[in-house]
Amino acid sequence: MPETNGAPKIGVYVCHCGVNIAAKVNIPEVVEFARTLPFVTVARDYKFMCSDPGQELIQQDLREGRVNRVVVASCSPLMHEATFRRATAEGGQNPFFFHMANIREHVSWVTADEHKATEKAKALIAAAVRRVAFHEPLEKKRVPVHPHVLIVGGGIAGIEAALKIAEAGKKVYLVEREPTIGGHMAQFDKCFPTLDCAACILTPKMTQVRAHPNIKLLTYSEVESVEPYDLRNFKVTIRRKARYVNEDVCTGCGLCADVCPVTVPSEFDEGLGTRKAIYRPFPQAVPNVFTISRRGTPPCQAACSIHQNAQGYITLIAHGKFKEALDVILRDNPLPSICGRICTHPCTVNCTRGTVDEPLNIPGLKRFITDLFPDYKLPTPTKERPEKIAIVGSGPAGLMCAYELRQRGYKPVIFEAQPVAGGMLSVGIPSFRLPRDVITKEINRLKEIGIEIKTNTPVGKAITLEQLRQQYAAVFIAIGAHVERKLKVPGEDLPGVFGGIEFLRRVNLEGPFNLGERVLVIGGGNSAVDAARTALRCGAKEVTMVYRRTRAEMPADPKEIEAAEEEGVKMLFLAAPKTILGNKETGVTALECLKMKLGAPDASGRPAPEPIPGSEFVLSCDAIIVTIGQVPDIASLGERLGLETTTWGTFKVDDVTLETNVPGVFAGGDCVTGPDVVVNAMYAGKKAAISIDRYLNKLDMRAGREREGPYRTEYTIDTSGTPLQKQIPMPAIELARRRTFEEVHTGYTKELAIAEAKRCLDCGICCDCRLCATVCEAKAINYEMKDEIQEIVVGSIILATGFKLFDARRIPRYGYGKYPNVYTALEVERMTNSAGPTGGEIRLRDGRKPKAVGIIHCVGSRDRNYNSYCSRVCCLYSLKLAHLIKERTGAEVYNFYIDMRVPGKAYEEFYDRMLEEGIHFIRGRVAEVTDHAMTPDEEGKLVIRAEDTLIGVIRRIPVDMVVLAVGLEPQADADEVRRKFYISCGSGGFFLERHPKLAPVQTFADGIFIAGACQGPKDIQDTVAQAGAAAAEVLSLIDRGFVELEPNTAFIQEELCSGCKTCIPLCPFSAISFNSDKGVAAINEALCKGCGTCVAACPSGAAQQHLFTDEQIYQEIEGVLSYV
Amino acid sequence: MKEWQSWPRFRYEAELDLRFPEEVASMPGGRALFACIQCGTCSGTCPLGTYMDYSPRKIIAMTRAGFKDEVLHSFTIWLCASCYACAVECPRKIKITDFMAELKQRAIQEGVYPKRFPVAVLAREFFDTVRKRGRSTESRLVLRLYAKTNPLKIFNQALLGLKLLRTGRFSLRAESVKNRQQIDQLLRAVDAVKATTFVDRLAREVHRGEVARV
Amino acid sequence: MSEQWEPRIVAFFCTWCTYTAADLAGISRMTYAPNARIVRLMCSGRMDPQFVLKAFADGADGVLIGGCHPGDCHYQAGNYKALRRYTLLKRVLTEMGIEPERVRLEWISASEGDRVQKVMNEMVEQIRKLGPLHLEKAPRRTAAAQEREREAVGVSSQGGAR
Amino acid sequence: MKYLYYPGCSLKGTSRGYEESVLAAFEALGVAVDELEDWNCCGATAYMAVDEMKAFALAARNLALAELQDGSEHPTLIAPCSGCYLVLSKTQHYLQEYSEVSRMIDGALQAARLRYARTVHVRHPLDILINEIGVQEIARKVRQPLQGLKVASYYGCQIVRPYAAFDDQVNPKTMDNLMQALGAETVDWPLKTRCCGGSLMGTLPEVGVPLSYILLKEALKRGADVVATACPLCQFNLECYQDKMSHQFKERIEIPVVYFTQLLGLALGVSERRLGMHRLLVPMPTVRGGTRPHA
Repeated sequence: MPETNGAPKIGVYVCHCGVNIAAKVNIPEVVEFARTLPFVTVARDYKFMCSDPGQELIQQDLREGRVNRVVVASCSPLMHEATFRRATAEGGQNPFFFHMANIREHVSWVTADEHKATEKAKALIAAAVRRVAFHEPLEKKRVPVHPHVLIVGGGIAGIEAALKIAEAGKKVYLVEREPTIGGHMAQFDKCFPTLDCAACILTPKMTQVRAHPNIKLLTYSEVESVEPYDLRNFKVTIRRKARYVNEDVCTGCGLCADVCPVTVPSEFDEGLGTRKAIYRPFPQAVPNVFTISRRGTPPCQAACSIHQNAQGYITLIAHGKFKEALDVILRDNPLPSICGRICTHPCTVNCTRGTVDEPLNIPGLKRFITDLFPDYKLPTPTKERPEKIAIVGSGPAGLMCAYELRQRGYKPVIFEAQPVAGGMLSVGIPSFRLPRDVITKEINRLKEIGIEIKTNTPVGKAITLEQLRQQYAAVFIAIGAHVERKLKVPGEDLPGVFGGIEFLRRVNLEGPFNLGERVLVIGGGNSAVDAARTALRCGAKEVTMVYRRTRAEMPADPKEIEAAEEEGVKMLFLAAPKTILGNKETGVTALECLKMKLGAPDASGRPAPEPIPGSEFVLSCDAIIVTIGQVPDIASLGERLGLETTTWGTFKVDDVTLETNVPGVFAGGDCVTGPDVVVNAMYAGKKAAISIDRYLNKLDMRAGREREGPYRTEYTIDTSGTPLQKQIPMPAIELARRRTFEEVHTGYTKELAIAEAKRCLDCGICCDCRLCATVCEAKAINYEMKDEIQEIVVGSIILATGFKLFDARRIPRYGYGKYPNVYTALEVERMTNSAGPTGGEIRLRDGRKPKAVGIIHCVGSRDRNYNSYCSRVCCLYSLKLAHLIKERTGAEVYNFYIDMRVPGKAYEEFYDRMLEEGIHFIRGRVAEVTDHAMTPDEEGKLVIRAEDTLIGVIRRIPVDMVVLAVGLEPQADADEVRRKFYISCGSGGFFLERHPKLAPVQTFADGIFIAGACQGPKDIQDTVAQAGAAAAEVLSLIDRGFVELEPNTAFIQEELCSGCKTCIPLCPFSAISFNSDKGVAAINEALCKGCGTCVAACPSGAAQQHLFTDEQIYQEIEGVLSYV
Repeated sequence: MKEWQSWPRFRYEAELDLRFPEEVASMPGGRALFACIQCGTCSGTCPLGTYMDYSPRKIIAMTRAGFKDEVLHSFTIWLCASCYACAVECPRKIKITDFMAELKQRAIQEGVYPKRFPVAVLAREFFDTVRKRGRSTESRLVLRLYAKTNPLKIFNQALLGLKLLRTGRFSLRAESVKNRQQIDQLLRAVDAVKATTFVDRLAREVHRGEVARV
Repeated sequence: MSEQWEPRIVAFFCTWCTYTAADLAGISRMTYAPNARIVRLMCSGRMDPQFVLKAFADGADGVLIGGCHPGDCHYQAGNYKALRRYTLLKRVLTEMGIEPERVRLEWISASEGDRVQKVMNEMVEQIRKLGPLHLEKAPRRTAAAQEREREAVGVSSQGGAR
Repeated sequence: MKYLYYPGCSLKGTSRGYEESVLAAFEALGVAVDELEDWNCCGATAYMAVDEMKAFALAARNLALAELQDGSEHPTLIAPCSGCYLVLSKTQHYLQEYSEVSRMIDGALQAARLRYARTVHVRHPLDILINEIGVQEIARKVRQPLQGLKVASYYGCQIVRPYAAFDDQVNPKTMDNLMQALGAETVDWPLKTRCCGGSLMGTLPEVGVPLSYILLKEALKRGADVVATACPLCQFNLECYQDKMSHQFKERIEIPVVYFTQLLGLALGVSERRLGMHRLLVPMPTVRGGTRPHA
């Protein structure tokens, strides 16, 4: 039984609200009706109940005991509930013995019929009367307001509010996502209507913000989350994005930007100018420090198994910084002149440019650098360690491992069975692709930094694995895969049948020999292509490759296949060898083949070739080279320490560490993976070196190694509008000369290399060349910087996140993005600025001065296809630009408007002035901007077509420049942001204020305020005024020090609770716990926010909500339905 | 050119039909008419705007104001080629093309279409053929159009006709659906529901040969 | 039913979104059918299915429930809870022989005054189509309810204070 | 995927070449199409002007027949004529949007013992080519690339406005992409969706002829060798009145105006005869055998 204040004596007070209610609702009838309701002792009406005399009516009735509960039928409770509760309290009753019936917003303003409005009002009053009889006295809880303030957005609104609050002695955090504060206003040249310089009035405020002891400025930062700290205050998590420049150390000298090779369009100059990857948006930026734009590892580098920084050296080549490019290359790769020639270049395969026209020739550029500096040196180790490490095999895996270990100070020793080092590089790749001296030089460089290579030293014969394991700190086995796979067809052992690798090894080590006139090469891989091209160079007249699938399935590099065909190699697809014909004396004479067809995909994902029965045919030939794959020669190692192998005849190793089942023994490269490409062997060598280093230092070998191999970049690049320019072919010797072992490609010249490098799209923006770090005297640059998370507690938040401009590309009729001389207003604004991209000159793209300019109003505004609202500032800024254009160029300026909207102090006068300056005003929305000329004087111009609605004719006006007065839109992430801050967006997508007139900077979330254009389009004047208003709201909150909370929390009637726990998981604020002593649920009122979800779910009715008990709502339902 | 004296000095409100805008707006989606802000995009976009006596913008303004006579007598509505350029550009999403079609229908209903304007004749000839046969045959349609408007014009186009005949593009065989009865049932049903009589009036006029009088 | 039958609708609106939207509809003077009576709740999560049954029992022909859009709930997820109960409720109503179309759940944000207008009008049309709700035992106002009411305020049926 | 094909009256008359080339090109691409049985006039723009509701009824009969004939869940009806495409699409739209139209048409259909369940998807051949078959697939099947041919792609008004969703309404690109896939060059021509004059050419030639003239003059100025169209009326207006334009504007206007499907067929290696090329009044210079127009 609720505590009551005696038998209910209810007073009903019906408000006329002037005529707002009285004009629709028959008030005397309603009052008469109210008198008939149970417990109603008094029913009155008054013109304005919210006025002092109105409130006095209530208080008097209360004081004089006529009434002990109050119902006011007037406007929305969201408007005046607080007012009348206060009146009830002042009349001597608990303020919650009050209820309101909303007969204005919900009745008189929305109902056409007077009778029906009156009936509806009666129903709502009846409900309120029944409900208030069940009200109980409640106490409001006070919660302290934390005195710190968060302001989000550092435009003029945020700056103004921050300064106001800081001046009052309160602590402010100002968070801005860009590297500087200033917002859009910093981009403006002049401000209407006074035409004063924007920078002159803004920059002093910006520096004040920086200098103010009460303002903590967090630029390049974003609010990650806002959570309740307690019932009223907020815990805010802020991400401080890594700017890769230490803000406290950077002096803003700008030397870094001078050397930075990456140029990108400047956001601050709206893309009309450029900036560097390390940049400061504009010279007066606050804080005056630099930031590096890093989008992340570019796709080329990510795809590379050893993560060679391709974008870095490409960018440097494009700028002619060749020596620096070499340094970048050598950072990751000790074999660049080899990779530059024969790498299968996953970088190029994944190059973003490939989606536009053709990818860059990345290895070709690397080769260019290594050719340019034939005597470059590898970096020498900076420390020495005593441990010696044995490496079996001197192929790319072994060499890479040795290099990586040497750089860490170890002393690697390589054991090589062959007379030359290099493994498959030396024996398996023909010299016309990879000249021998290139390999020799690379190996000598490795020797120079202290790597020992013992050739002619087969492990298993000259020394055993066991001995290596005992004598060395660790062992890395990288013996490659050199044993030829057999066709397993009759006649394979006839003279004149060669294994591909056997053939290549013989030519490489002993020189070319005669094979006969007609040679067949069986297989479709890179080695098969190499063998075919080598066979040609051995004097064969006709070389045919026989492959059992089709060109599309050939694993060889398409460029290599193309080169082979160019040289005269023939291709025979869908044919598989059946029998090799010939005898011991004649040797091989012919090959019998079967025709194949493609079937369902096999395990490799390629269609499986299926033989066509009875389709045999014979190819005559003098020699056959079988190149269908290789396996490791594990047997050559002799005893194997019990190393485990797979059914494929390869070593079994741990995928992450490359360690074998024997501790301290690692294996990698082709002997683990089967035949694979060079860069993957190098990757294995590097991986093994990292593992060995960790093994010897007794560190976790597995931790943090996810990104060692190739991966795909997460981001995508917008390549739209990139002009097409195909890959520059690398010069090669003429075809006729391709019968010797002379290297086919001669490499790029400087000019060609620069031109090719300039095709790079700068995917990662910063190319990680690190030149900036070399010039920074303050040592402010830190590439390892990571985003930081900071948590703060605040009591109030002001959102001043501003706007974004309408994207004019969305209206193709206006030709933005198609015709170069169609500009947005902000672009022209930047041009008019003397610090802007044109130094204050208004110029067409080709540098000419415009003679006629058309300004099109309402672009994207007042248009139901885009934004139906008026953007409010465009008319005025168009007038301003019209004036500036006319002043600077003397051009005829035409304004095309729908309606001129210039309300505001001194705005109409500004319009008058423009009219008098002779600017043309044409009332009519532009239909089209076109380069379709219909008369000679329209040739070469942009023609604006519009109806001049005041004259009533359709006009075609040729102009040189079109300026689009684009409207203002909510920020792209406005919806995400407003969710984060628990507020709403209005119909245009701007943040919604609590009341359009009376609470323009408040929101429905307590303690969160909005200011400036994030609330709706507005000019600087109104923005500053709102910022002040928001600051005042915040200060009044802080100075009062507390807020009172609506006592609508939930509570448990313990005697009814069955302990079913249904409510506990429903509470979003974890306010409900289970009291196991009593076996009932318990609600922590300090956490309850009063949604009532638990109440609705409680099966026994034990959970109830103050102000919204089941009974109160039942009464309200009965009330609205029982009468009328 | 009209004599200047004949220009009316005032348009008296009493001469206007204030129900007209509401009637026109009763077409599907027609309420958008009242959203017009007279920006002139439609007129500027219209490829035929320069040939019109009133621009599409004016037609909308005049409809809203109740200038029924002027609107229904205007050439503008007959010049609309239904290219929909205005409709997709209209910032108020007014279906201007459909609005013009509505005005054409009303003009025919009121019998105020310009008699020498073959646009209306073509529409009606077309209507007639399809009603009877379910399909139209362009060649016959064209011949009937000329026969009913300006028989002499045929000679202007004789050469073109010959060329078309030679290339097999001018077949005089009348196309028809098989199930003519179904077409009849279908169109009758619309008539029955719609309970509009203008089609009959039209049929009568065609019958009386009124349209042939140029 | 008399020929002047008008659908009677009870609308339960959450205070943060839909109730505010209804206020906005008023401020914007959007007229709509007057049949619905709005009961304000803090959250659509407070919506107890019993309220709906109670409304039908007391003579409502339709019930409208309004909450914030998914993801917008002032209390994080009350509207999802409402949705879950609503789905169940419709099943229960079907079993009771009440057309489930008599209940409608709508997400209307604080800025969508026009949606309030549209939904209110649609709802009235919908109920008009369905006709009045005839519950076999649908007492306008039960004696028990009257008794309960008096007891709760501490007044006996004889009218004297307890 | 099998498609239903709605020819419409024009494709059986003045624009027989369009029908011939659509069918031949689809066949060359291995796409099966069946003509809608006993189709009737779509309702046409001219009919709309006299009685919109009857136009909807006529269109709805075709849609209902399509459901009957196809039987699949969502029959696709290909309408090559812009006018038919527009009217059929518009009918779909009105049946969805406006209940009064929907009610009336259902009633009329019922009287004719028909029923339409709103399942048909009306599409233009260009839409099918680009979005179903794909330019890459088409490029792969090209046997005679239109090397060196400069095409002005003319979309006209009604295939991109206002109900089509397969391309931009102001600056469509699908036909240009198709032409490029065939090896042709496309000219940048700002008038590609501007009205050719439509039926005004017949009724008010003093208005129609200048409209078509503006289009062709600009196409010639921008170096086009040929105009590709997707509409019977556009093709007729732009081709058949060239003599008249030349006479009226004292300027030689001569440029072949073909259906885009004719160019597609040529590139796919279909014979000129099967594509109806012999029906052109302004013949197309041969692109076969290395002879290039204007070369």
